[in-house]
Amino acid sequence: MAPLTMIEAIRDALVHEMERDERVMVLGLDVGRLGGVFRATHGLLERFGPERVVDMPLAEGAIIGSSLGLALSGLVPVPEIQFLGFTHQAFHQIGPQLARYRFRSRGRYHCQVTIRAPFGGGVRTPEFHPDAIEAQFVQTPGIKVVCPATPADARGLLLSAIRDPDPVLFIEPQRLYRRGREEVPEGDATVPFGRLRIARPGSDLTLIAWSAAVELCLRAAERLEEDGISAAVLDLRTLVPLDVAGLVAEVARTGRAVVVHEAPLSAGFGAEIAATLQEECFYSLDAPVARVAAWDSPYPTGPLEAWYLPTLERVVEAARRTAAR
Amino acid sequence: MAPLTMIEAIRDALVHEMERDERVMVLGLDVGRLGGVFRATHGLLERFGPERVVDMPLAEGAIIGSSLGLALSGLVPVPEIQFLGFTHQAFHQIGPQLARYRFRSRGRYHCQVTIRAPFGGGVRTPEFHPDAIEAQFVQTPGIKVVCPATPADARGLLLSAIRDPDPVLFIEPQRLYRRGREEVPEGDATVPFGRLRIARPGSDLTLIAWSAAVELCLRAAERLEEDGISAAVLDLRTLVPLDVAGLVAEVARTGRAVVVHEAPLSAGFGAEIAATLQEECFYSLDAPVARVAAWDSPYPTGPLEAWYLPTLERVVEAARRTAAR
Amino acid sequence: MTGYRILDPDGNLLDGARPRLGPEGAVEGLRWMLLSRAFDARATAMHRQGRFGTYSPVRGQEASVVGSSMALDPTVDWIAPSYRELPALVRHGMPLERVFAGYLGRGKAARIPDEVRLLPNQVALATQLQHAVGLAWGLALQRKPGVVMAYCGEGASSEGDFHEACNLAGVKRAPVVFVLINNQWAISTPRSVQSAGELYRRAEGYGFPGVQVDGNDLLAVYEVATEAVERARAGEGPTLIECLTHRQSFHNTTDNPRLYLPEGWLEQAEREDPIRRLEAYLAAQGVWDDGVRAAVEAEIAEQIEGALETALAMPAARPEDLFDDVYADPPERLRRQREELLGRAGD
Amino acid sequence: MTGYRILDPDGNLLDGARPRLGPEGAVEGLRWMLLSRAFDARATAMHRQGRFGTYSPVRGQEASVVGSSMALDPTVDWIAPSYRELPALVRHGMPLERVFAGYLGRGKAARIPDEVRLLPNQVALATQLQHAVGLAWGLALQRKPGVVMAYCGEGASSEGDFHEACNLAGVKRAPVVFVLINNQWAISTPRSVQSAGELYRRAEGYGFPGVQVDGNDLLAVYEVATEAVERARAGEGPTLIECLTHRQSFHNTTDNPRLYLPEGWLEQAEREDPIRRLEAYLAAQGVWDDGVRAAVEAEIAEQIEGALETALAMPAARPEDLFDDVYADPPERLRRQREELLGRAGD
Ligand SMILES: Cc1ncc(C[n+]2csc(CCOP(=O)(O)OP(=O)(O)O)c2C)c(N)n1
Ligand SMILES: Cc1ncc(C[n+]2csc(CCOP(=O)(O)OP(=O)(O)O)c2C)c(N)n1
Ligand SMILES: [Mg+2]
Ligand SMILES: [Mg+2]
Repeated sequence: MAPLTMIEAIRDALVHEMERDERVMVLGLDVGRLGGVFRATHGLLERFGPERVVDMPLAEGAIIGSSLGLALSGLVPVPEIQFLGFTHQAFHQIGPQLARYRFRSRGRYHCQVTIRAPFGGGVRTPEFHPDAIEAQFVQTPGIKVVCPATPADARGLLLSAIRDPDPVLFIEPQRLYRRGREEVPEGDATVPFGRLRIARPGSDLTLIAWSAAVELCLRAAERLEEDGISAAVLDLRTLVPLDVAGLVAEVARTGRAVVVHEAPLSAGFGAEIAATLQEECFYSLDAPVARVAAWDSPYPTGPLEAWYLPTLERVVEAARRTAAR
Repeated sequence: MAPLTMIEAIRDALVHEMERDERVMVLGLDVGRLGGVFRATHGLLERFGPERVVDMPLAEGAIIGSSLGLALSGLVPVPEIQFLGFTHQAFHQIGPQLARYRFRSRGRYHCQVTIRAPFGGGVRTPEFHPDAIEAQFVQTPGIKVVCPATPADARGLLLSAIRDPDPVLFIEPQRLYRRGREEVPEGDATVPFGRLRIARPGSDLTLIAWSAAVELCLRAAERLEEDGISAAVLDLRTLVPLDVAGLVAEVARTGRAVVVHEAPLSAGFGAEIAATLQEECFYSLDAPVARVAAWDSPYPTGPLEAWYLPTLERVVEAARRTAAR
Repeated sequence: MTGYRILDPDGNLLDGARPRLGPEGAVEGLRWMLLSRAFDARATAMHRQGRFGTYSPVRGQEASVVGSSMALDPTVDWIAPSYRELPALVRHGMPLERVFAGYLGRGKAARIPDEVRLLPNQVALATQLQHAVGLAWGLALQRKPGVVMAYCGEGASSEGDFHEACNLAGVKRAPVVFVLINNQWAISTPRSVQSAGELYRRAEGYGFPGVQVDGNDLLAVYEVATEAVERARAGEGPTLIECLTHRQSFHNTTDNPRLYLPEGWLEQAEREDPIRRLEAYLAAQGVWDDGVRAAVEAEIAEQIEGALETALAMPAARPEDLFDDVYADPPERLRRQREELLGRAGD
Repeated sequence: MTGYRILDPDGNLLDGARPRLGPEGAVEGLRWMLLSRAFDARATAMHRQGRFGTYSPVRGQEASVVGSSMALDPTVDWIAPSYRELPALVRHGMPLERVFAGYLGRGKAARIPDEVRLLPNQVALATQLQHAVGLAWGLALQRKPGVVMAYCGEGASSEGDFHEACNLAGVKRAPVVFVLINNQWAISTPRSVQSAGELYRRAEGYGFPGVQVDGNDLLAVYEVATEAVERARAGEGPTLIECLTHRQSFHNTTDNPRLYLPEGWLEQAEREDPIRRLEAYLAAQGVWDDGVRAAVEAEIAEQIEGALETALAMPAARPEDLFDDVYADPPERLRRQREELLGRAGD
């Protein structure tokens, strides 16, 4: 395959699954004629017709709630929520319904549903569009949370998500949609859940991230190399399931870790990483696990986001501090 | 004042504030004639009339969304959501609206709104009624999260909440509503936010909890005393603002801590506590901060909850393990 | 305001009315209604003894629940219940012993059998309407037969989910029938607080028919529901049926209606009792009398006690139940938690 | 289907129509409409230069926005906007330079002045309707004068919040006017996908009147809105007004309607242009001609450029803005974060 951007890789995964399994359908706002506000579903309507590529009335609760019902009927819906921030409108249909339906029905039913949603900052979108609320979904057992950082992972993880018999929240970093191209494995090359990716090896310190923050950490690692600090970068890929064993193995080796995320600090998923690491490899840690995150304020609009999001400087500084302890 | 149960203390706080400030009103499902499903608002309708004690149509989004508007009009609404699990139906009106309205309006508006909601397990309620989802609200900057564990704190913190110019989520442990009575300070005796309470002093180890889990920790501390382990019990009282300084001072003293909560482990607020402690007093910790929580599965119904919630045994065992490291 | 009616409150056929449900069907319906009432009594007693979880009696609204569900063919149609539709579930194929097992907290024993086209009871009000629409639309997309009947109360109809579900159903012409059981109360909240409008008229705004029916009249409910199911089956889309009825009992076993019911309300409601009304009608038709009643009641009592006994012999909930139906392929962390608990639970 | 109308598309008074808005008022309305269109053009140009945030033009729907808001008294009434009502905000008292400041990302400079009864623009569709109802109800409870006008699109009307807000407004007879601007599109999604029903008819189900009006006819919108405001002011409760109009431009500056607009749709929409229609009417009334138009347009251009210049001179956003309006009394942790950033930002 020619090198693909992330958005192309996502589209390719959707096409591949819709060809492979006629139960797969996509639905959401503007996914049909327009092909999605980011073109993730471009061309799908023409290819698969309006019964499998469905423009929905403007109601996130109905998009998710009806996806649950569509799954019960035997279909495999892949709903798109236009931006992750608008999953709030459907929150009551995600954590307490979609995620729990297998449990509530004592295994009689399951919901093979993959919710796709773009999120993340750095592209000056209006309010709610960048909100990084992934941690809220980790607190709702029954759903998996998947967050690719590269085109290849986006395709491979999306195949896994659509084939997973349980609901998956698949969140896509809008900033990286068209950032670069890479060779993407073709065909049925799934990427399994629960196995982190070593985005860059390193021996002094471990930077831990997911989604767009992985790229930030890679840049930070380069900068740190100039200082003579060898920083590994881990891409978690999936928050649920979390690759605890992989994390522990990597961090035990370096004894130092920094977690980086775009969500506000307090109760962000970075807290879970730090808590887990200090539980699981307390005696190998030479320094506290540091967290670099957005501040505990709402995502701002306009130029303020440059001060709000974790910056290269903040990551590098936290890493230096951690390496020096 | 005669000793009060927690539900009486809450009612007393509501009456006190409604007497003191005629802008204060309560609204929600069944808060009027019935006086609330737990009787928290019993007698208020008769005393303050149907304009200040309002039975609402069955729509949590409207209860919260209209409270926001009522606040803009100059009133001080104290909406009740019948059970915390049903805040999910209003999630889009809480984090992204109520909590952010000051920020969005650049300080032109603020929302003096206190959302009261019972939650927590141990009383065999139906689905959603016990769900402990407090951590999800810590990720929505702009709102405070308050969780009393005693009648006196319930009254004092509720006074502070209602008087706070910003929105407060005030969550009440249904299991403790009528568990016992205690002397409750009268009048304007507010309890400030952001100051933890030392529920029991101790020197070997610190148990950290909030809401109903405080009582569990107190029982665990008694049991531990029999083993010769002196366990302090901290009651956080408020998750936002978090008393970081108080936590650090206490845990630095013992060097060992166990956090206990009723929410599932992953990304629960216990993660924030563990992460903060290892950041702020890494070199005073003699053992990892342990977490005792519900499992990463949905809250079950019926007899299963006895196996789901943290038990005395699990807390004691985690404390023993932590003390022995 | 009573809605569409076939029988008057004393069980007399209205002038010119020709019931679609014959005497045999009406007797069957009456039997389900009596079973429902007997179950209410048994469940309430079990709760009082601390042996049963929270229970919401059907009392008063049996004609609405039974009459609507009798319009369904359990071999192809589906029910998306709320939590107050017991006889509909049993008629649709849910074994009575499994219903008991659920209230007894017997875990997996309460599972809906694979061949029964029934969604689990729903506590989060109105959420099930969205699922019902998705299911109905999905059946239609796959050219599978089947109509979905979704229940909710008049309280639940104030939730946003009601609107979103009805609106989508209209757009997709989904084969779904919304049965809104307006029993005048949402816990302590009266109908008048729920809405200033007529509930059935909301359907117009979604582009499909809305009907108000006397929910204490089994024959009327059956007829209206049957027409709605036929429309849905013919691809003509959804219907909203508002059943006007009364909750003659507490909201659930933790509620005390004396705190809020107006003087005389209950007596008034009981005067419109759907069972009394149908019995009078069937007696006039010559197919019902005290003897038949006694025989049917004895049979029902036996059925209920038998089912309860079976349920009591079913395996209890086990700690594994906390983990086994969370995911098909659970995260490693959850597996470890399971081991931790089972180690402990095995102690 | 055009809704209530006073002027035909060519600006002729319909037989027997007696507009409530006199020529002077209509000229004022036209001026706001022209200002709106000029702002659209300026904002779009600024966005293309990378100097402006995302902007949603009003083009095509000016009569709906201006006509409805002219029914309000800014000294007592309130507006709860969505994001496509620019001329209403400015007429209501929001200084044009502050509007510019907002799109320029100038932070605090864009704050709504304390004396202007206006809620901030709302991006989360339909959520503002709930706030509007609470505000209106709260005003009434305090016996304060004032009517709240809340705007939303036909897309937003599919959200659960629309239902919950309308229903509560009906129950509380709140002094609120819902202006549903049906411009036929929600981004790329056509009106037909939103609902199978007529949107204005939903009001019946909530117990208050719903009106459909030709949203390209300033005189008709003004009349319908004025009646609704009068009803609300008199304590008679809410009204839902559906304005049938067209979005003649892109959804916002990131959208490309050529990807989805059907052939000829835009041309058809432009034929119904509300400005052209009103100009024709006012010309026939003898109060408008090319000369007046040129003068008004020059004045507007000056006003816009002046406001833009003022806005450009306003203080830029500062890192403090991230912290200062989160809480009145920020948590210690947030204070420390502020210090951390300001230490850094000061570097
Ligand atoms: C979303 C949600 N909010 C609140 C509740 C609590 N609750 C349970 S039943 C009930 C009243 C429901 O009334 P109605 O819909 O009329 O049904 P009925 O009980 O009369 O059958 C309430 C408020 C709930 N279960 N779900
Ligand atoms: C809750 C929510 N969901 C999705 C969006 C994304 N979005 C922004 S505008 C829009 C279309 C709105 O259409 P309509 O309500 O008709 O208003 P119009 O843009 O036509 O004025 C959408 C889907 C949003 N802002 N809020
Ligand atoms: Mg009811
Ligand atoms: Mg529109």
